[in-house]
Amino acid sequence: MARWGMVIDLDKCNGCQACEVACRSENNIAVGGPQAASEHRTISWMQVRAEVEGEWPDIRSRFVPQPCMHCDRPPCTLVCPVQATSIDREGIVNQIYARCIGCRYCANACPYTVKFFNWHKPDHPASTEPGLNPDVSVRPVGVIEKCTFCSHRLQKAREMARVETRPLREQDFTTACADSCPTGAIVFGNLDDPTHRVAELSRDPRAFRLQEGLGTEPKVYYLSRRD
Amino acid sequence: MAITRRSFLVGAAGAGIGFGLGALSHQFPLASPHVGPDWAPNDETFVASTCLLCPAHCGIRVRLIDGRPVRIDGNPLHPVSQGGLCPKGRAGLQLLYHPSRLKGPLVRVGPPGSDEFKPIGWNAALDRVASALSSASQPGGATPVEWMVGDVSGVCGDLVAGFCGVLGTTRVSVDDYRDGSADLLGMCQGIATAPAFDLAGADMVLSFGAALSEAWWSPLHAARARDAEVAGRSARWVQVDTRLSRTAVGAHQFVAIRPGTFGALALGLTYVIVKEGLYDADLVARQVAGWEDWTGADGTPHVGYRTLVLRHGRSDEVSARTGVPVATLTALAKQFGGARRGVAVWDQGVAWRSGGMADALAIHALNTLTGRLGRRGGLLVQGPMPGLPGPAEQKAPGAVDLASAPLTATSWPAAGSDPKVLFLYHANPVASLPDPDTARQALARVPLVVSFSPFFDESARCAHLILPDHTYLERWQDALAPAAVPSPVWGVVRPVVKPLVNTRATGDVILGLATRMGGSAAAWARWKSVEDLVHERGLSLAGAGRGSAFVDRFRQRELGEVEGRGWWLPHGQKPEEFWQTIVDSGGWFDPLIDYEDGASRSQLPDGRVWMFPAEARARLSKSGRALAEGFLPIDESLEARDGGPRDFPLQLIPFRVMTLASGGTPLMPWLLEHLGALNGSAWETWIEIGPETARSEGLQSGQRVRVESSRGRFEATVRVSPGAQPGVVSVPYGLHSRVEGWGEPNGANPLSAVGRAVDPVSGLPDWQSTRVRVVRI
Amino acid sequence: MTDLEIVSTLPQDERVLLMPLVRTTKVFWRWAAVMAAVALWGAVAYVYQLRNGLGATGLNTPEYWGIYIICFVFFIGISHAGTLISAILRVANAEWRRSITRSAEFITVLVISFGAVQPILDLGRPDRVLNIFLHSQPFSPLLWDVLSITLYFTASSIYLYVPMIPDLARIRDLGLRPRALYSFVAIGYHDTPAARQTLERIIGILAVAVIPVAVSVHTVIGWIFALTLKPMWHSAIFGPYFVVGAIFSGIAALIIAMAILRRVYHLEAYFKDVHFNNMGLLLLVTTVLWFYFTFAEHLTVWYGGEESELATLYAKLTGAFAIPFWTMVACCFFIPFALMARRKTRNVTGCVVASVAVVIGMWLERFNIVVPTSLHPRLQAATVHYTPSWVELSIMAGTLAGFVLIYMIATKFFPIVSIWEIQEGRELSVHEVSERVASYLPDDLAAVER
Amino acid sequence: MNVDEKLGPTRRLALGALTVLMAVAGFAAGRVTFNPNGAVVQPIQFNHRKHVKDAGLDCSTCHQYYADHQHSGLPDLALCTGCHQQPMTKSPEEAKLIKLATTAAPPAFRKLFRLPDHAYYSHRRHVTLAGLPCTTCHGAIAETTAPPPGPLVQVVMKTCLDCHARRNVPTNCIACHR
Repeated sequence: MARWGMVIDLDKCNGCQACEVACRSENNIAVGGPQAASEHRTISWMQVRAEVEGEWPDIRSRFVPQPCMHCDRPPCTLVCPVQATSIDREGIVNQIYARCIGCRYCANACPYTVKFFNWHKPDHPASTEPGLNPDVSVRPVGVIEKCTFCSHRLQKAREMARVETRPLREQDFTTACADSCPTGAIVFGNLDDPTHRVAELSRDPRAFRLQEGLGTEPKVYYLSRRD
Repeated sequence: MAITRRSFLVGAAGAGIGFGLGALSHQFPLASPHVGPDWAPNDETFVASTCLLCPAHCGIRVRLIDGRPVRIDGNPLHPVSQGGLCPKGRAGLQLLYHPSRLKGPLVRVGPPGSDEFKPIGWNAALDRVASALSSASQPGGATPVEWMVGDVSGVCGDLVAGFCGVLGTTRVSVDDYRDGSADLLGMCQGIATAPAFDLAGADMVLSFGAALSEAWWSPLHAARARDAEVAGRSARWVQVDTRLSRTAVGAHQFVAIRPGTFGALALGLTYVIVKEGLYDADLVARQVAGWEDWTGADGTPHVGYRTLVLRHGRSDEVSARTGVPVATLTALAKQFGGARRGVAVWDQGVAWRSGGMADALAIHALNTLTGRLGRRGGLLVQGPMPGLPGPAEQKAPGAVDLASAPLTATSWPAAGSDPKVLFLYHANPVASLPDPDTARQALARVPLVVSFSPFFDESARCAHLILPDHTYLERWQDALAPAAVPSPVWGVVRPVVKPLVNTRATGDVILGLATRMGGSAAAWARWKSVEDLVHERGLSLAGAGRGSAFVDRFRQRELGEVEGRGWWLPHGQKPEEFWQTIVDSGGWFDPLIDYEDGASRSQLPDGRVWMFPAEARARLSKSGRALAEGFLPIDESLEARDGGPRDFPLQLIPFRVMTLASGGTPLMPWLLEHLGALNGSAWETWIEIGPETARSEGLQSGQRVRVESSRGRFEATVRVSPGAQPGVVSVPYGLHSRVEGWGEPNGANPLSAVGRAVDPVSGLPDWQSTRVRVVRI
Repeated sequence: MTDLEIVSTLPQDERVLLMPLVRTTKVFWRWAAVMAAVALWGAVAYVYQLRNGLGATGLNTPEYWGIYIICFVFFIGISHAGTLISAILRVANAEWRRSITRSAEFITVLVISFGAVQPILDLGRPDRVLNIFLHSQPFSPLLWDVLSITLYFTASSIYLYVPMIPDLARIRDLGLRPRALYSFVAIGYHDTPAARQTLERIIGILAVAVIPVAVSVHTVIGWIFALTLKPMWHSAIFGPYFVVGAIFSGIAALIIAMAILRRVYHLEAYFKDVHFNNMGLLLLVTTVLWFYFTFAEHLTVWYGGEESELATLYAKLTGAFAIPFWTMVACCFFIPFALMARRKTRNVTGCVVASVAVVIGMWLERFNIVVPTSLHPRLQAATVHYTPSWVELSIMAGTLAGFVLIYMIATKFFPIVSIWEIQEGRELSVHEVSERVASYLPDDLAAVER
Repeated sequence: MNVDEKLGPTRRLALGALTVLMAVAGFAAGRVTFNPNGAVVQPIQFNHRKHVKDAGLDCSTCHQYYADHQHSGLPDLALCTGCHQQPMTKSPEEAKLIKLATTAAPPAFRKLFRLPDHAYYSHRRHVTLAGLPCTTCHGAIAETTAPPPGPLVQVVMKTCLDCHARRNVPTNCIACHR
């Protein structure tokens, strides 16, 4: 059984935000616009956050791209009253938009602030509809949405592998952000398969996870020479 | 039970209310789930093309579902971008599907200043332009036709240039990204092109404010190079900058420096290198002129750069001027001097300033002194492209050269008589000039303004005719890699989707106009279409006997080795097959160029490289600025010029953001949602100030302010950032234009405070010498 | 004979206590109109929110919960006024309870429904609310909450209704209008000693049973917060803390209701100074308890010194939320403590002032629990603010007005003071109490030895 | 109020119940009448039985994508005219078809068995890989002589889950939800 995970090399990330835009394009994330931005309601499943330390001129900083951590012990799934979010056998924390009642309890329970709520009806102007990815549904108003590790790609890849009667290979399934990273900072794969790069990188001495002390066991690892 | 009148009425009322509620229930967005009305086979295909959203011209691979583009990825075969793509390239879809795209050509019906347009047929529109061009051309005199061009890449630039030749006009202004490096190379090395920094081959990159990760010539080239290993270890990148930019965050070391003192720092570094003897004295003696004192042909003694460095580059003085501690300065100089393959890089951040050319010369001298010219990991010159046939190939004497046309922002409208016809191609002067009213008035004076904008932008509103261009995803073109990339790359831009609306490629419009005008013009326009022209160029590459269609990286290395031994393997037997391979893979490139043959070091007659060459000295001494010993710039007090620190206590530094550079961004909401990675700004123009400045000026993050200079003002939102230098206001440039209809940013044009100042020495804009004050609104 | 004439001829207890059912003043209509208008406006605001999504609120990322959840916790807290207090007093045989239990129980039943509706107002998809039952997820505290509130509502309703039956039967027998209503709700009760005995036994069982249910309700609400990993929510103290806070605000709400009823229905003879004095003492005890819990909550956070917890704590103590925080401390502790600790100020006015302060303070307490923590997530710079929108404020005003309106209407149909219990008090209790008090006193040793 | 007096409690209750009933019926009627996704009306009264049972055509003749796509596909009228270029019968529907097919924008057949957007279903996975017969989800569509206004088999989530459980196929939310 696969355990999908991600490794993000912060020493390589230069904050270009290609992953954010690739994710928007892949997952039909609606444009919030200036109004939503001023109200802090922009939805972005992948967020490049900057950590700045020190004072001018002795200042340093790094970019931390943050998708959903897909915790092995996700605090969000436990609190959902309607099973709209759960962790599946391969470790992907999903969100079923048709089930969600929009109570936002999961968003509050998430220590990483990576669950997003559709405060308004997601706006996709009619002329942009042909550009929507048909593999991902357009969310209705009033539900939570989040990074799914591009699980629609997994569905297609697995189907393709079965059509070709072969096992699923490492390159068959990757996320849009990992695909798009120009510096190759984001690597995606099966953490339990020693032949996958993520498995090796997640054991790198530079590896750490966000808020490790909370015991959520995230499956997104970060690499950094800095502590 | 009998139905009484009462029970009937009550029941009917209940039913009526229920019916109403039931009907109304669909009005709420919470109604039943959306069901797709249709089915589609959802067939997935991929098409390779080239991104035209900035001069980097990265390879793209468009994912199509049933022929509709749904995602843009990088083309993994592209030799420069190697499958990478910046966020802007990915957002190109939004340009294609933008709800406010013009649906077809429009003609003005209302009076000037009004926005009243009505649709017009293509033929009628072209007839009108052709007849205006014919009647405007007067025998003997130059045709009073003017072009304003925002994108001169490839065949479209050549078509404009060629058409100008046909029309006999030289009035062309180009809104491009010149940073003065080509000028500098011409003076120092006799090479008429911008340098190609071999970042991937360098073990130390010392960047003087160059926005390598943001708005450099090819940010992807730089991004790949930063993580490349050189001689078994990763290269060291040092960013010297006036603010903690994204490039600075990504560099291994960030050196903070006061604005406008890059040249002084270069001088200081040279001083330490000379004192420590870390330069190649033998090489300098053989190849470099102007280093030691010398006597001119007329017998006048000249001070050499070495003497100047020793006199003016003392570490304590430089440290005091630049704000870089002596220890950092010394360590940096030792690292750079000791690096085997170090290279000093700069861009507009240095050049677009009064005195910028002298700074650039001082930085360039670092490369010269350490023998980095024409060496791997140093300063190369892009290998030559095989000659490409095209509309501009036979240049008439005195014909226009787009490469030397000045920047629109500073010199338009030109003094003198107004043209009779003005073409706006990828240009929006009303939004991009410091003063929109001047631009509007200038446009109003022209009898026929033709805009090729696919959007109803500020300048298109002032035009008489709008002949909307295709987006780059719908048309044919070709695109060369920028000069900053060492190897020549010819990318094919091809329609990945049939035009969505009734637009027409501007290249085809130009050919159509020339045909309509008849005579020599019609003879010049011998191609059926731009596609025909690109095809012809592709076929000529098949005959060049070198290079290859894009191939994967293993094959690239293999080809390089094969070609190195003098072999060339064409793709396919016939030129058409070769062309087809180029189209399918995305373009043509030549992996093997011999850079170390000396041609990229100097092409001057004496084969030497000049430090502070005579022409530069002459230009500097004529500039009227205070200079030390004839040409070394002295840090002028800007305060004195702008009324002193009392009125304008802060210095303004406009900077470029990857997604904002080169315009178009306001049309791509995906990018506006993620504008400032460092401070989370979105959808608005912001100013960055340090906590210290915020305290002294009484400002807080999120406040709206007006930034005022002696020349003008703009409005922005304050972002207090620890990465901003005390006393400096940094502002992103490029969010000034807007098109109504989908997500309108709260943008401002910082140029309105900068004005149209030009550095008299380089002719480049002076953006970094503006003093401002910040007023809360 | 009109209803008014019937009631006017009755003996004192029945005359005074049934008068509101038959005589309605202009002032009542005026207030009812105002409350109805506000409630209607709240309904309009909710329709607006339905059409526009929760974007009509001032909520954002990460401020996912705001006014609705604050009001939810607040209203459910107020609901502890009735059933819990009345049950405790009944179980403790506090004789002074007789005139106040009914009004308290009404508060419970009405406010709990207005409280329970708040999370539904807060849902992004209220049309899918039944999913909670169709696809329940047993680990979700929200599910426990729905269950315990439903149980509490049911129990409280029964607990309100059963002791009201003798009064309803009396009204039916008097023939007051609407007769159908009274004959329906009186379920054929006839006040015989046997019936009365059965009734009292049922009340006794209910009073004991309802106490753990009431405690569970607010414990679970506390757990909704405490079972997340959020700074200053993740705290073991939240269960008991919320229960104490609920009783605290409930007592305050009850005092206010008593004072208003006393004034508008001229019930000075039934809500006497001793009632206010006793309620004031209860308020004093809960004030001190509240302070103890609040202190314990904040001390542990400060002492633990965890980074994100401290950020939230200091936002409350000295930062952006200092004003609501210290207002809360003043309203919940200093004002009620100062007023209730002195016999002199433990009068009607003093109690009302203290109670109004406590109700405001307890609303602010819910605000201080929900908002500062939401705005200080573990990962993200805290530059976000929360300003409730007109929709949220309208709906809050609307629910409050709706509650007051329905309470007002309830006083027009049901006696707000238990008539039979008062009568029983007059007839039996004086004797019973003196016997009981005698049983507390030390026995005569000589008699025992002999 | 004399009427008040006349109505006994039973009748009053009956009246109330009637009103509620009428209101519920009215609500349902209102929802159905104004439903944006109403009954499916096809341009041609296509006779499945005649084509499948009598003419022996394979499903893939018209639903050409079912073997290797998500959707099974619907024929456009141009496909029909492949056989029906000239009238083969005297059927008025056929005449209508030939007339419609020659118009500038011929109308298309509409999807009858529709899934909401948030459900992912692949015919390839179910038909080709798992070998399900069409009738499992589409019922006796092949027996119909005219297009039904609604699906013959109501496929809801429970239908899918039950089928998966019967066949011992894992049920994973994101295998079908997207």
